Amino acid sequence: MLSGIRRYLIRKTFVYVLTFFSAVTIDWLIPRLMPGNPISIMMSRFASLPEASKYMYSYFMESFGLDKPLWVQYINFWKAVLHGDLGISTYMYPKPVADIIKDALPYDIAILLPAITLSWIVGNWLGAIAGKNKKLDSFLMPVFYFLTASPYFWFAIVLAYILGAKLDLLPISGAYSYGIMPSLSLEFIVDFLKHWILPFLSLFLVMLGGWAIGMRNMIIYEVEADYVRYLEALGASEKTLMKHAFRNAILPQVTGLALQLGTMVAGALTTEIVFSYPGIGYILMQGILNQDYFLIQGCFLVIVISVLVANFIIDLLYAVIDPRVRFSFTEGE
Amino acid sequence: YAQAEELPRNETLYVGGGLWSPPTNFNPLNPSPVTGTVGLLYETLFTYDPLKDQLKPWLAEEGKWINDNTYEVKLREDLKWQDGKPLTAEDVKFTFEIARKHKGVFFSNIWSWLKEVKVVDDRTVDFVFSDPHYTEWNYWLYMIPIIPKHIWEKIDNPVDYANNENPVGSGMYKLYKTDQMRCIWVRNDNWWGIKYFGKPAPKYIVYVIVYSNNVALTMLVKGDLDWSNFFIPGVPDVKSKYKIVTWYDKPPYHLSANLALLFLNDNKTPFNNPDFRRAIAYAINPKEIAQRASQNQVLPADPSGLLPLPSHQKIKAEDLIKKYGWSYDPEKANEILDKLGYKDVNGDGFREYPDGKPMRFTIIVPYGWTDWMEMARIISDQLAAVGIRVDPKFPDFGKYWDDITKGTFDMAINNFGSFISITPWTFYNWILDPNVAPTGEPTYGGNWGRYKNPEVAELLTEIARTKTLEEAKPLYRKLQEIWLKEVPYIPLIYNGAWYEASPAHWTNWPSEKNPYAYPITWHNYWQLGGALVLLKIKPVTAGGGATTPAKTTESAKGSTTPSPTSKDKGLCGPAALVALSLVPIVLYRRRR
Amino acid sequence: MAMLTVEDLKIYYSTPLGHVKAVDGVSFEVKEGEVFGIAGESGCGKSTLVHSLILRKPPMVHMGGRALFKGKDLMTLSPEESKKIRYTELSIIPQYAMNALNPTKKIKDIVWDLAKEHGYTDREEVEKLLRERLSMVKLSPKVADMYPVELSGGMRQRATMVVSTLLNPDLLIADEVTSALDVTTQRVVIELLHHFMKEGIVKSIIFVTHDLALLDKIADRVMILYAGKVVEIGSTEEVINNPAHPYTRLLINSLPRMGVQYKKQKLKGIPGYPISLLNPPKGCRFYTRCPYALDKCPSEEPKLVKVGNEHYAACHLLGGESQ
Amino acid sequence: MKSEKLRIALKNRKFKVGVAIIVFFALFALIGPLVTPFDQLGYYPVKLHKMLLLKRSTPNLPPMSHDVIYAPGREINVTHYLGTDSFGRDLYAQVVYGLRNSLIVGLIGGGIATFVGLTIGFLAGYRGGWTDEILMMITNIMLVIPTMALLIIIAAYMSTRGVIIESIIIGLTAWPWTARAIRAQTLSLKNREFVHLAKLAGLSDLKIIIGEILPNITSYVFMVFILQFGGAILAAIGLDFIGLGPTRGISLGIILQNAVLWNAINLGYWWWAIPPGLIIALFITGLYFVNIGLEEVFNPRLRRE
Amino acid sequence: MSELLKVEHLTKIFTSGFIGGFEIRAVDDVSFTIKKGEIVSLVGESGSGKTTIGKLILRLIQPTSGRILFEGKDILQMSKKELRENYYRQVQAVFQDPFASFNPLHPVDRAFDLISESYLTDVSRDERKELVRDALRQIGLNPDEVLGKFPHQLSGGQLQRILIARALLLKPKLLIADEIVSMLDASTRIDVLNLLGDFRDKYGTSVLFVTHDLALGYYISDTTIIMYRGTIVEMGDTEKVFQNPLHPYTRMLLESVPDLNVKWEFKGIEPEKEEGTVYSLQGCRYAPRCPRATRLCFVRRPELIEFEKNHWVACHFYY
Ligand SMILES: Nc1ncnc2c1ncn2[C@@H]1O[C@H](COP(=O)(O)OP(=O)(O)OP(=O)(O)O)[C@@H](O)[C@H]1O
Ligand SMILES: Nc1ncnc2c1ncn2[C@@H]1O[C@H](COP(=O)(O)OP(=O)(O)OP(=O)(O)O)[C@@H](O)[C@H]1O
Ligand SMILES: [Mg+2]
Ligand SMILES: [Mg+2]
Repeated sequence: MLSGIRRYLIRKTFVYVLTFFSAVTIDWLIPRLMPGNPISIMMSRFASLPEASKYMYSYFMESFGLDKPLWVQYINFWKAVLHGDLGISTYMYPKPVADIIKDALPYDIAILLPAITLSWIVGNWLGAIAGKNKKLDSFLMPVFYFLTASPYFWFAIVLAYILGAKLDLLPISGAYSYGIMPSLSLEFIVDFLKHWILPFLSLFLVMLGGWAIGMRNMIIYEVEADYVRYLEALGASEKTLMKHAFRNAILPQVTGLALQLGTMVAGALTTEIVFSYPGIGYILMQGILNQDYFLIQGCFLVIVISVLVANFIIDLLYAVIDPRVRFSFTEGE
Repeated sequence: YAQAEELPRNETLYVGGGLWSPPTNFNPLNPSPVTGTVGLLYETLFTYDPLKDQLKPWLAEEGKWINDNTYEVKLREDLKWQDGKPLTAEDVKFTFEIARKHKGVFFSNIWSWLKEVKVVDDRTVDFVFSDPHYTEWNYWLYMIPIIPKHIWEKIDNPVDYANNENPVGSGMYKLYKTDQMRCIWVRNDNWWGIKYFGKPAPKYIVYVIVYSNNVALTMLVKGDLDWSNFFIPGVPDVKSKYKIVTWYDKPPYHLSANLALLFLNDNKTPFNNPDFRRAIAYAINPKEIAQRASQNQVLPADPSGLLPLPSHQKIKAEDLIKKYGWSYDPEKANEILDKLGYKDVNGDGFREYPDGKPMRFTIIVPYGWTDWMEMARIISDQLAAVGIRVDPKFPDFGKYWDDITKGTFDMAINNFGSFISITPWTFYNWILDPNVAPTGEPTYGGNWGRYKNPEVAELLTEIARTKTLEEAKPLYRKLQEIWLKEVPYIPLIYNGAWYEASPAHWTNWPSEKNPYAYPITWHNYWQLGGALVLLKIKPVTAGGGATTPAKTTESAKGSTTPSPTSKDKGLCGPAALVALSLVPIVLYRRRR
Repeated sequence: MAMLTVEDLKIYYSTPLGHVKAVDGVSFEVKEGEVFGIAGESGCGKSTLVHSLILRKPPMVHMGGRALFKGKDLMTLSPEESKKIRYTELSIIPQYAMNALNPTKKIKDIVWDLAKEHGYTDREEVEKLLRERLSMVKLSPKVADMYPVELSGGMRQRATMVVSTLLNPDLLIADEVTSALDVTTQRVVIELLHHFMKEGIVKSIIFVTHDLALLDKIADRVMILYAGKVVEIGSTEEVINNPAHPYTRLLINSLPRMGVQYKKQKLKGIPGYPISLLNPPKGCRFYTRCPYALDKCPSEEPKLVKVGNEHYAACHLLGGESQ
Repeated sequence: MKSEKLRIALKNRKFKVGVAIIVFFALFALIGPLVTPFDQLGYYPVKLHKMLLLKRSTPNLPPMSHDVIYAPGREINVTHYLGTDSFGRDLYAQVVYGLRNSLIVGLIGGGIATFVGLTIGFLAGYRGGWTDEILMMITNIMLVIPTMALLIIIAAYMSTRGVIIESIIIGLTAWPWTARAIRAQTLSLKNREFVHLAKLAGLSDLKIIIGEILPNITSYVFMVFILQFGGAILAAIGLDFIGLGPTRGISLGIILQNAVLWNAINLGYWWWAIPPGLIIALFITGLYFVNIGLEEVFNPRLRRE
Repeated sequence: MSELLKVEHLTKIFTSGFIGGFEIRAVDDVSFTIKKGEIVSLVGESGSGKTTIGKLILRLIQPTSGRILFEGKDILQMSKKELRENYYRQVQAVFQDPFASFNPLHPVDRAFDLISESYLTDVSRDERKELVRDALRQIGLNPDEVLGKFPHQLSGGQLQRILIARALLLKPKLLIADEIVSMLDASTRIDVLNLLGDFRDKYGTSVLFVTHDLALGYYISDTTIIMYRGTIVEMGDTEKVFQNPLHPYTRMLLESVPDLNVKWEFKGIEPEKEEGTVYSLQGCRYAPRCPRATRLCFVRRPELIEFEKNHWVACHFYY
């Protein structure tokens, strides 16, 4: 049995490593295949005398190693990455990409982690309710659909308008008041939470719709499954039936969660822009617009790694919560 | 459980508009560090006041040419760094020397005409030139920040040094804290300048990062933002309601900051024909552009393109403009074009080349720069009215920049190097610098259309070497004459020095009526006036001790939402729409 | 003594096209201590009949008749009462026994969830019982701690049977538990059922199948259904050896048995196909396939007549109006 | 058989509601532009000796306002059903044309995603073996790469983008889901006995695919297409909003982007910011309704009515 | 009678996944022959590899090793084209699930259309139609009742007959009939079996009749092969195998048949054995379940020996 799990892990690990390398390579290559170069764009931001710009251009091309052939750059890239060096940003020159990400990432985590997990939990819960209660279903389902059908940022705009601008209940910009110093004090935490609510809510609600619908459909399938019929025939109560059905219905949702992480990180981008929330999204966006190879690479590396890690964790988790995975790899077939 | 540190509102100034990404770079040798690095933290020898067109001593007490090749700067007494060490002539010398060694320093090209920097005594430095560019030198005098030798001499590569941990400058503010959303400066109470200039009023300056100007507007009207250098659409609409201060109370509301021009590719037929260019100039109506695209927050440009600020106005030759200039006159444009043989032969409403081939151009503007996009569309319309077909195109900035720098465009709008400076020479040098790479290779001047005229080249070098304005004036006249006759590019509008201030917490803002400073906080503009504003504004509530953190803007809350329509109407509209849209869903529910 | 008495039970399916009369006036008795077999072709209403005793969900509707189980009419029982009876007194082994256990729950948890519903409070006790029963069917008691996916098909089948009978139900319904199995597994299932009876774990069994030969092995009495109606009912011996109804006869004759070889003796099936239950004809439902059909068969419905000791059949050939 | 499904479908309320919404907006996009004199950017085109001049109305008019446009020699009375933006451009025209473009993006992008996904899923499922392993590896890589970000990169470096280009890149990054789903379907189908029998009947692989397998997944493909359709529209809206939308023409995302850039919300011009998003949300809700409706038709287990 | 099909040392190993996968020996070193005009029944419990053998013979899957000779020709060497144009003309199949054997989207006619398009190219369209109707009548169906209908409108028995009629149209030399009656009702089952027999009698078609129901195998076949977990444990003339079963497994099987003539005595429940390891067992695969198993049985795989004429068994007991 143990060897089964080990085999499963080896297989998964191999796939992950391969995926990682390919994904990162693609992300490395694509910006470089595009016209233009980061140093040129860097120059556009320097209001200086033409003479001075010329000097700087050649200096930076050399110092960023962009004058070398592509394959050398590629090798250097991996060498650096394996040393934990993500290079220096051209857009936010001379800040190391690693630092940029380190500073921005906590905000993404603060918004995305709760939004994803809570929307997943609440969505599944609501979906299960809708799935078993036909009356509620006919009322809830359109709402879920409307939620998933809304573009993230539009929803954010509407929320900002109603709750932020019109009713003036919540601040609509930044991660905390511009005048407060981050600290572990009650005031700051309250202030932080106030700023956090709107971006969180807009992501949360839109994501929630999707999960709820997925769960609803899964539940409807599951309550028709043989084992539920059996339980029912043996006089189990509605509650027990739902308990069993829910447990099995949630499994595909777990996989869905892992697979959808990448998409959701991107979805956060527009929301961050609407609320000037200082996450990685806006920075990545700027990096792309400024052809900041190093920043793009770094952000991608982080996103890919976190998606892969999350996937891996979920895979492991899956093997734990779904005995089918565990044993299908021990017995054969 | 700790007490949160909240900056006292009445001692804190909230500023925005010059910071677009988390503050990371405080290296003054770098061409684009965080705004305030030069001006608040590091200081220049001189400052420049564009309103009065004066070079004012700052770190320097005075500076003068002691002979044709040597400029001597005398530093003020008791200059000191923020760490208490004295600021001496050695530091000045060091600052310049560093640029000699490191080509990445933004002023390193000076060394192509500077020979050496000599320390005469602690307070005196001599700059010895091999080829003195007198005019250009004036520019550098207020652009080059002086850095402390005792710190920077230990740094290996001063070009990519971020300098974001306790940077030591000489300025009136110290770097206090940075995070993802702002950069906070704290007053340097030991500033050497207090005895010369007084003490700046705000204890803290919070320079905020706001990604979108709608947020800036909200903050401004709520009183959360005191000083904004954002271009904020709609400011005229809400200005009176919220008592927002702008420079002028009437259009254009703002001072001018730079010039947006229509660049023509002077290498391409038919743009290589000055008459053709002139026809285009006649066909374009900058007034309409200013009104439509920029909501009248800017001024239309006159043919000379010289900014409505003293340094430019001083050399402006009105008579030449009258004589050779142009104004919106489509008839005239038609006349010229007809004469040149560009006629509409096939009757499609657009002119063809004399040989009958269809004539069609594009005008490029970066995508997402909505006011410029609108400008491009208006130009396209205006040119269509005289039968020239121009399709507006909106590539992304990267591509736009690639086309512009490589000269592979027909028409483009740009303004990058046309900023106000002590001398119109920077402007002319930027836009007419003949020393450009051939089409297809990037150039980083501003002569995007590759306009070439040997006479201009000569004039530019000569002007750079003139010692006084009087000496330069005839040369400028000649330049203007060429400009007006040849029409290399067409001035469109004077982009504004966007400035909106809230009187909720700070007063005595500069304005047309109280024009004590040029109120811009963008990078490199602190020396032009931003720093002065800090010295002059006053808190509304003079709370000396200010131990109680003033809760933010209780007063401003309530009915602070900017809305021209009445409150309930504003809410009812969307509510009605949402309700309407829910009808099918509700109906659908009913039927089951 | 009758454990279950079904009287004129009518169970229909309501479909957009009308009522499917899957069980149309069926009466029978299941006595305590007997295995009662129900046989018939696919689609004749066997499953409908037995499932209606347990749970009626749309589109299944009860259109008449009673089903008295230990004196209580299963058709009019409130959902709560019905729930209480199920499992403790009336239990079922489903056709899909191999997949009847939730794959992601341990068997002991499934059992506990069920037992809890029926008023059991001592988990230890229930688990102990489970392990005992597992060993009784020659499974390792450790199976209780396993997930169904860990078990082979045959083991799962046994486990389900153990779960179904854990609370000693009086009446056990086994609906086609053997039809998907190969002969060896089939044999094991029969052995198990026999064992349950012998040990007194269950008092009576209703065994539903389309395999008459199998009924022969286990059932005490059999009932043959055809198109929603009873065609013959009686003790197994009699029905198999002495079938009264033409359908039963033809059916038995069509069964291959050891020693019969194609080369030597050709068996024959029943020609034609069963009728649709949507609009069944008025008369005998087998009439279309019956080689002995009489004139009145299409129009007159035959009544059940006694043809032997406790042996009844519904056919005009057997005459008699008497019930 | 088919007509039977159609009958069931027409009895399904979700399907009907969804179709009604879709048809409504599709007609709106088709016919809507005919009833407005404004062009797609909301300008009023005026002909002046054979040349087009683009005229604007008063900025920031609320919905259903009347205005006068001054053209050389005449005055034109116009009505702005959805008001005007801060440039005096008609919003109704922008919205209808934008919707039209969004639908085009959905159709093409969704179409490409479905097609690529179909091909890859199909190949992987049908060929099996190494083809399957490799194709699935690629698919999984595509799933892990944040495609939205990839999309941004590609979009950002296209010099100019039209609606078509935008749809193509969206389509080319959105297929992995489809591929996985189709592969699963194909796998289960290819081991069906009728496929074996077709082989035994001497049919070539291609004929089997076209004649036996494909028809069995058309309904499924159609549902996938509907989802991809909606997905493509949403992806495009997102791209538009961050400024990577079509550089020519209009789209609902661009209207929204403009609304945000020009402070429509703060200044109370809700008619600029709310309708485009609402239309999108409703339209896609309609799509989802059709999808769930169809699923219920093809899969009685899901039925709820 | 001459040999039609010869299977030699056929092995099929299924592996799952390409990294860290596992193996199943579904068919393990199986050899047998089918003579012309002979009905061979392949009997075994679920999962014993019966279907796999059928599919291997049909080349729907590739064997891991071994040879399959059809009229002396190795079918594994045949090209796709050869298979299509030649082999499948002579070898046809009917499968277990009649509903899955029809494409639900097409009327049942398609089953005929496909083969007549490929193989009856020299016959005119009208003649083809007549041939089809003929074939249907032969198997006792009314062509007007079934032609043009969709599969779901017909019963399993009807569909299975149509499939046989389809095979009939080609008059193949070998018909693989994989559990063709297990999903049918008792009342129709025997008719379908009879059809197979008639078929052979009329056209001399050999049939590989796959089943787990011994009574059916006995009823129809001339030769019987008993399989257990991918290996043949006993084979030979049906009469001999059934009257004198040698292998303990065969005996067990026979005992399990619910025959109307025989009364069962209930012997108590046998323990369920862990079967996960069976495929990797060195010795006899039946050993864990075998009441007579000795140590040798676990160590060495018994070979198939001819116990009497035309009666083979693989059991150490008979060495
Ligand atoms: N949900 C349903 N809706 C409509 N008709 C149904 C439904 N379930 C079963 N039927 C019909 O009711 C009749 C009896 O079905 P039932 O399942 O009881 O037969 P059965 O004898 O158990 O057959 P099998 O041996 O195939 O299990 C059949 O004709 C069937 O088509
Ligand atoms: N495509 C496949 N991939 C992996 N394993 C397979 C595959 N097909 C069959 N097997 C395995 O091979 C073994 C033999 O299967 P096969 O279908 O030949 O058995 P069978 O005797 O026909 O059983 P049944 O009576 O259930 O049809 C089984 O263990 C099965 O799980
Ligand atoms: Mg049944
Ligand atoms: Mg099989």
